[in-house]
Amino acid sequence: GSSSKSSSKSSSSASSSAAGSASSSGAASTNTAACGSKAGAPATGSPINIGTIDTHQPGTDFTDGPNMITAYFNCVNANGGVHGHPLKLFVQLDQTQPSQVAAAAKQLIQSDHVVAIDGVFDLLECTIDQSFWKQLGIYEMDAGIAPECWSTPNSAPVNMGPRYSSDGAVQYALNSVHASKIVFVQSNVPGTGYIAGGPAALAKAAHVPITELTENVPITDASSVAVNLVDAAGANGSVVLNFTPPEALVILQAVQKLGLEDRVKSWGCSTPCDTDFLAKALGPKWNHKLFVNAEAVDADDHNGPEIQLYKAILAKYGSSVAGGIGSFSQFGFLLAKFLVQALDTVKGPYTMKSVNAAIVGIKGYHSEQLCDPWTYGKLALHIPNNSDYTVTPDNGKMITAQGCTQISAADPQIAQYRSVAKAHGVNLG
Amino acid sequence: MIEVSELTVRFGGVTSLDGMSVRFEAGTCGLIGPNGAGKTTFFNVLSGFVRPAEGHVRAFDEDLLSMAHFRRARWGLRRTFQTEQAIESLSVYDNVALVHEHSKLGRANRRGEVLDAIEFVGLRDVAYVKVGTLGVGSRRLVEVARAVVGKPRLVLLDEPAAGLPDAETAHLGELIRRIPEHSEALTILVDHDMSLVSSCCPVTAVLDFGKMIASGPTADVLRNEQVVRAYLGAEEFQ
Amino acid sequence: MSTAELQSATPLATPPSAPRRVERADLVRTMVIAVLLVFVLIGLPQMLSVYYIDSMTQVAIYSVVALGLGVLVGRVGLISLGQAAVLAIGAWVAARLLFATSLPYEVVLLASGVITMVLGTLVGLPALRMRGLYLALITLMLAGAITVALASLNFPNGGHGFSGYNGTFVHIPSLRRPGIATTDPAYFRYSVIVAALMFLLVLAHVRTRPGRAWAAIRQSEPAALAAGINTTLYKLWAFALASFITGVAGGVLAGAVRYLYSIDFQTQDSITLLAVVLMGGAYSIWGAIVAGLLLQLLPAILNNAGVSPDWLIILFGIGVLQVLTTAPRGIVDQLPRDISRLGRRLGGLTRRSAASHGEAP
Amino acid sequence: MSGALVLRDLVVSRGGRDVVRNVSVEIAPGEVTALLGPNGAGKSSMVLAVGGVLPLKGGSVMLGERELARRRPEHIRRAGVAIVPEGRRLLPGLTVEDNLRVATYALSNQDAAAGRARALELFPELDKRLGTQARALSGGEQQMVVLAQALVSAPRFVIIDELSLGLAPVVVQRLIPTIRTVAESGVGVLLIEQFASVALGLANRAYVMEGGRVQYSGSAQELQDNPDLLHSAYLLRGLGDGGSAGPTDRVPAGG
Amino acid sequence: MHALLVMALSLPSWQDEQPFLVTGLALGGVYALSGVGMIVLYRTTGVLNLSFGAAGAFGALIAWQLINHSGMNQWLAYLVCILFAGVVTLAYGMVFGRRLAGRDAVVKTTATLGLTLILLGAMDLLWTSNGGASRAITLPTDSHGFMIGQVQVTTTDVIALAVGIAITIITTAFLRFSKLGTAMRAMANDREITATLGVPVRRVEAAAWFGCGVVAGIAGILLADLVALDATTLTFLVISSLAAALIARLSSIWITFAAAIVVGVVDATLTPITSLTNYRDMTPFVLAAAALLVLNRKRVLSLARQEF
Ligand SMILES: Nc1ncnc2c1ncn2[C@@H]1O[C@H](COP(=O)(O)OP(=O)(O)OP(=O)(O)O)[C@@H](O)[C@H]1O
Ligand SMILES: Nc1ncnc2c1ncn2[C@@H]1O[C@H](COP(=O)(O)OP(=O)(O)OP(=O)(O)O)[C@@H](O)[C@H]1O
Ligand SMILES: [Mg+2]
Ligand SMILES: [Mg+2]
Repeated sequence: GSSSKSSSKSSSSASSSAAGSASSSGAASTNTAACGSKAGAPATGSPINIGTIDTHQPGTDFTDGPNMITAYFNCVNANGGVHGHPLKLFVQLDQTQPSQVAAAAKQLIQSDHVVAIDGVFDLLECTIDQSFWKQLGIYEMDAGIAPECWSTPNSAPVNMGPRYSSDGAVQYALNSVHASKIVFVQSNVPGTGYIAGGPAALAKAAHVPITELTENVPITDASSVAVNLVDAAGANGSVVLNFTPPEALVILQAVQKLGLEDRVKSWGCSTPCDTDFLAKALGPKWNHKLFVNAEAVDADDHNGPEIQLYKAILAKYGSSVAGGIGSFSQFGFLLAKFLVQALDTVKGPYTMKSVNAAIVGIKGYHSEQLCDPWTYGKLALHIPNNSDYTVTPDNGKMITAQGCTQISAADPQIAQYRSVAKAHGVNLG
Repeated sequence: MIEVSELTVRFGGVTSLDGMSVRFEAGTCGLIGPNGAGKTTFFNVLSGFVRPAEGHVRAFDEDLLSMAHFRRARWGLRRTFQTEQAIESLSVYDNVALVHEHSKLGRANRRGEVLDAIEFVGLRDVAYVKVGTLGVGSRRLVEVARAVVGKPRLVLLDEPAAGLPDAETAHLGELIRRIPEHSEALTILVDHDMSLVSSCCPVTAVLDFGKMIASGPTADVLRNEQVVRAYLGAEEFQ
Repeated sequence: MSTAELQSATPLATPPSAPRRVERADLVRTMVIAVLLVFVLIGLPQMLSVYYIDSMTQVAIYSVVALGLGVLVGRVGLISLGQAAVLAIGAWVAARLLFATSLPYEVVLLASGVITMVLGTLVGLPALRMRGLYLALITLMLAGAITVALASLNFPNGGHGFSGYNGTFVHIPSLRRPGIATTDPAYFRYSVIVAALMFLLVLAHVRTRPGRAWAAIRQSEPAALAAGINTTLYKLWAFALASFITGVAGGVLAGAVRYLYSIDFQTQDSITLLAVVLMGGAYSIWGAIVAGLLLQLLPAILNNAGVSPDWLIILFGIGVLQVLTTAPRGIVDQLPRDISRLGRRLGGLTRRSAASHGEAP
Repeated sequence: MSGALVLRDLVVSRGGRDVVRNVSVEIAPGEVTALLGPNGAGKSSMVLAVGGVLPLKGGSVMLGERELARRRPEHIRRAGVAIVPEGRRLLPGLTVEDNLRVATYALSNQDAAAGRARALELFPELDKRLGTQARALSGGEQQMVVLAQALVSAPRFVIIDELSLGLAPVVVQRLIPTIRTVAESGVGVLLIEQFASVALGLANRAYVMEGGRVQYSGSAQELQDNPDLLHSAYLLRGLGDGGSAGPTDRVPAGG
Repeated sequence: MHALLVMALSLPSWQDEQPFLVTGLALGGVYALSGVGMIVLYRTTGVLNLSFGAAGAFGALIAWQLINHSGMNQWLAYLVCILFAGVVTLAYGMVFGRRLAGRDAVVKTTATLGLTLILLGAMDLLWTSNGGASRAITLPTDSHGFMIGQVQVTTTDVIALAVGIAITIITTAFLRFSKLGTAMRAMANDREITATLGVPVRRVEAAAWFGCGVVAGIAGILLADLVALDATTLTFLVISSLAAALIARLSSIWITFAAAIVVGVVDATLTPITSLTNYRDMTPFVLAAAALLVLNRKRVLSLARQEF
């Protein structure tokens, strides 16, 4: 059995910050009040424990996600909680070691007694813990990378993930740029091999030749890579990158340095390239030359009530969100919002069973940040975010190049999801 | 008995041994010569660290040079080094046992024979002490013990008394004189201390510029004019 | 090392009866170790949460890896900066066999040990010509090359062909564990037993002929040769032994983590491995366990306390510098001295208090 | 040149143990001073401490008015005190030529060339070895290099630990008049030597050290005439206890 | 045989290889810069400074911080970077380098791994790649350049190669013609003895450490521009230079230069060969391993005591 050792790790100090916010008043608190049911009333009931597992290692830090969830929870707790119950997030960090990820899951369940898993931003977690969650009847909500995040019954992500985002970028090159050839390049980090399957299927369906390349990361000779990509694509081809922002930037800058932007018809990139930083770092030559698949709206450009709430929470509770506004905290916000919305539907005690029943029952939750409403459902696989849009740099900013578009069902995984979702009664746009 | 014929060693442009020929019969023999004459090089050839360009060495009717270097110890060749090489992290006992267990001798009597060698050099009291904690004199004795343990056939001592004061040199000399009776080995002693050499070695050979310039009964050799000129210097020894 | 060792040596006044005493001390030590082992096997899993059981499993595994490196570094004087790559080979082989066959787990462990031994010795073969800095650097180079190769080749994930890797899987199957040790506490015990066997294997080497031969080689190769030691053989032997136990550790690791990724075997890991081995004490068997604890338990504790893993790296860096400048024989050498001083003081206290109790009428 | 090199009350600790205890030695310019003693007496430790290589725990090293104790080795060398540590410590990876060049680092190019020429005059054996790496030299040749390094660099005081170590008798004989000439030119020489006869033959004054203390000091002649004196100093410590391993904590009588 | 044939057939043409040659030469130039910097220190102190890359990376990140968050003039920021790397390396040398001076080369080298780990940890702590944020240093010279035939060559490429050549010439001349050069080599052999011979060892070694650090800083900025501004990447990029230094047996500066260029060029020109492209990062390892094995054919027995 497990010891009764109390863990003093990075759980949200919900009560203290809730008390703090109660005394402070003003514009911010009225803005953030929308996150809870009773504005300004701190939650005092027994806490509802939520767990998450996130990658945090030298070079890869995904903690902005859970930190944003904690910020959201603090906001909720200061404004009535969930039926008076405060939310408490237990965060387990890992260094991409499988054993650690497995141990973290057990720690959350056995020592921290969490009732749900929400907000997993991790490189491996979906793969490793799937069978454990299934065994316990837990339905996790995450923003993942590992294939199991989308291909298993007990996981549903808010993000689109590298494969379907790459699909989107390739789809744009095929349908909108009309490239006569696709060069799809990504890192050869293990476990990412499955991604190329989507772009390959799309290109095949369009009868366009596709070359799939992998590069060792970190990239140490970006110029060589750049030249190689341009040579491979040819003047009427498109190059589509699927890398993390630093790697993508390194390649695109090398392209720029060597003056190769115009040697191909267009450049494409999966979601990670969707940052203003990249737009700024690249010159105006890239305007309408680079097309980036965007999974969620650009928070800087939008100002609906949800985005306003997001920014207000970030300002008031999000001091630990190091990156500020960005896709990690946006997804963190969404994961928290959907969970709270689901918890609100629970009648009676918050047990693992009742809470997970509510989570798996999520259907058609709307968000300003996503193209389609979000649904969980007892499905064999979950790709609830499968429709998005495309952005392009425009003098230092990313602007929309194409509005919401469904990812092509030429990718067999998407086709399979659509058929099971349809059977489940999910309305897909 | 060891017979060396036409042994030549070259290092790049340097000829350290130049057609050296000599015969050591039995007992303790001295090998002297000026600095850089090739004495250590000769020992290195015998132990296999240096491959000669030409020449043969027959020891007890076996071709020594065709043997792999580590096999020579098994065969019965032992040596000490000009820069002492006792193994610091092991005890005196283990230092000696190490040599014993890599020789052809059986393990049945190992402990006895090892302790016997340690007793022989007079280190019984510190037999289980780590060599690293011992002083220079004792370390040299450890090397001697390693050289005489078991049944060596050929013992090579390279300046064992260098840096030892008179009293300890005397003790060492006594040990060297008793090696033949202790283990019946042919012993070759290199040293620049003529009193040690003449007290230990009935016969002595002299090497100069890689060539033998004299050999025979020690007293005669030390009076040899050529030896006096090349090695001993004018006034010494009468 | 020579100066350091001399400095740490107090002027001895060892009584001639030392060997007898040593034997008694040996007996006591064996008993203590046995009790400790029984506690670790039976008591520990009851006391720890699953989180720590898993990290203790890792400690057992990495102790064996550290032990292998310790044999090379501490015993023979061969610095290897490529042991993480050797571990990766062991894990790769085990994973391949686990997916491809239904052999008993123990057979897989043995096989991965033996195959890693062959490969490790092959690596050692050319490396035998060099020592010191060059050997350290060539192993670093080889480790780097193996890392790059593994990144391209990937770890087996149940696919077919030589590499056993299928990149298109949207479902990655996990590696199996031995039938008798499917749960985490059971697998922990299993790992400890395997580790204990590896320690015994090394002990059997270190205490006997090869151990003495290695000590001779470490100090001076010519002296070793002159003592009749086949230095090539014994150096290869050390490489073989270290690779074997590291290979077995790789096999245990495969079952412990159940999913293997090449990101878990970076060139940098070989460096941290050397760092902790030096910190623990490369000269001692206990040093290996300390190294294992430093490498696996400490991160788990810090992680649980919410301390950034970057601090751990900094800590290891400071540790290496501290150990190399002030305590070349590692923590295990310093700690016992401090502890025995403490023990003596405590012993004095209890004896005194016992005496006063006895005097009381 | 005036003023002696005065070592006063030197204390040197090694491995947590005082191996040199309150040793006072005076090295007069223009003279040879001998320092004798059994293994482990602390002679070499004292030399290293004077040279700034080992830390001095106590005492002073006065060169005229200048305090040299606890200065760095290169300062001490530049002040004119050259040491030859025991054990043929040369620069093994450098050629003989470069070994000599480093030794004349502080001299002008002209003086350096002269020094090199003098070294080869002193040890003609080295002439053919100039391009050889020092580690490949024979033991005696290495000893010649370290002696040359000290002698060619125009020191005011030389301290030589084990002058004749590994040298052929003929070389030692050649060295004796050289040392004498060096001393006569005004240099103060401290000789540590296992062949007592060699050292005492050269020296004016002599010291005998045992167990880290000076047990005798007086004229070299007196020691030479009364070998018993020397032996009584040596034998205070009993023979055959395994060199320097024996406990030296007992405070010997006298001193 | 068959595989060889296939490879030969898929070899890219000279025309295709040209751009790769340019990038290879630029990278090779920086590798040479680093390699020579490391060798000079090694020949002086016997330390193979494995923290070379980390010090440069740290400096480059500081420069980035100053430029992007403090609005400092970029040239000033690069100067700060170079000084930082110099000072960190110097400080290490003065504190630890000196205390370890008498130890075996492998111990001294291992100790620099300690510094590497500290710098690496600190960099990750201070500049986490949070949310995948990326940083870059773009030298103004990136946007200048010229064409050779079809190939774009930037001024940065030219500078990289030129700096590599310059340092090679300067250090060779320095070590050959100054007596300081001999003194430096003497120190690597035995610092104590060199000091007793009257060489001002502290000054000489301080100069060597600082010089090494400065070179690390320069290399850091150039590599941050040419490769990427990423702590781990830059820290371990030192392995390529290390390979070059090893091929030169840690002694010849010219061979280091040549080997560095070869490593850079081979690595780059393998890119378009599809069957090898993913393995091209093994170039430094393979070249160094092969060179060491060939060069070390002759067995040397040394009586020197080894540490560990
Ligand atoms: N590896 C080598 N490379 C070049 N020259 C060498 C090498 N080994 C020895 N020599 C040279 O060979 C000659 C003989 O050396 P050796 O060590 O045999 O002399 P020795 O008779 O033992 O002299 P000593 O009495 O001084 O020890 C010396 O001149 C030495 O410089
Ligand atoms: N590195 C060391 N660490 C600890 N103790 C040492 C060390 N070197 C020498 N000693 C001890 O210091 C004492 C004095 O040694 P030192 O070498 O100075 O004597 P010595 O008079 O020069 O003897 P020798 O005639 O053997 O050269 C000895 O007891 C020796 O054991
Ligand atoms: Mg010799
Ligand atoms: Mg001495």
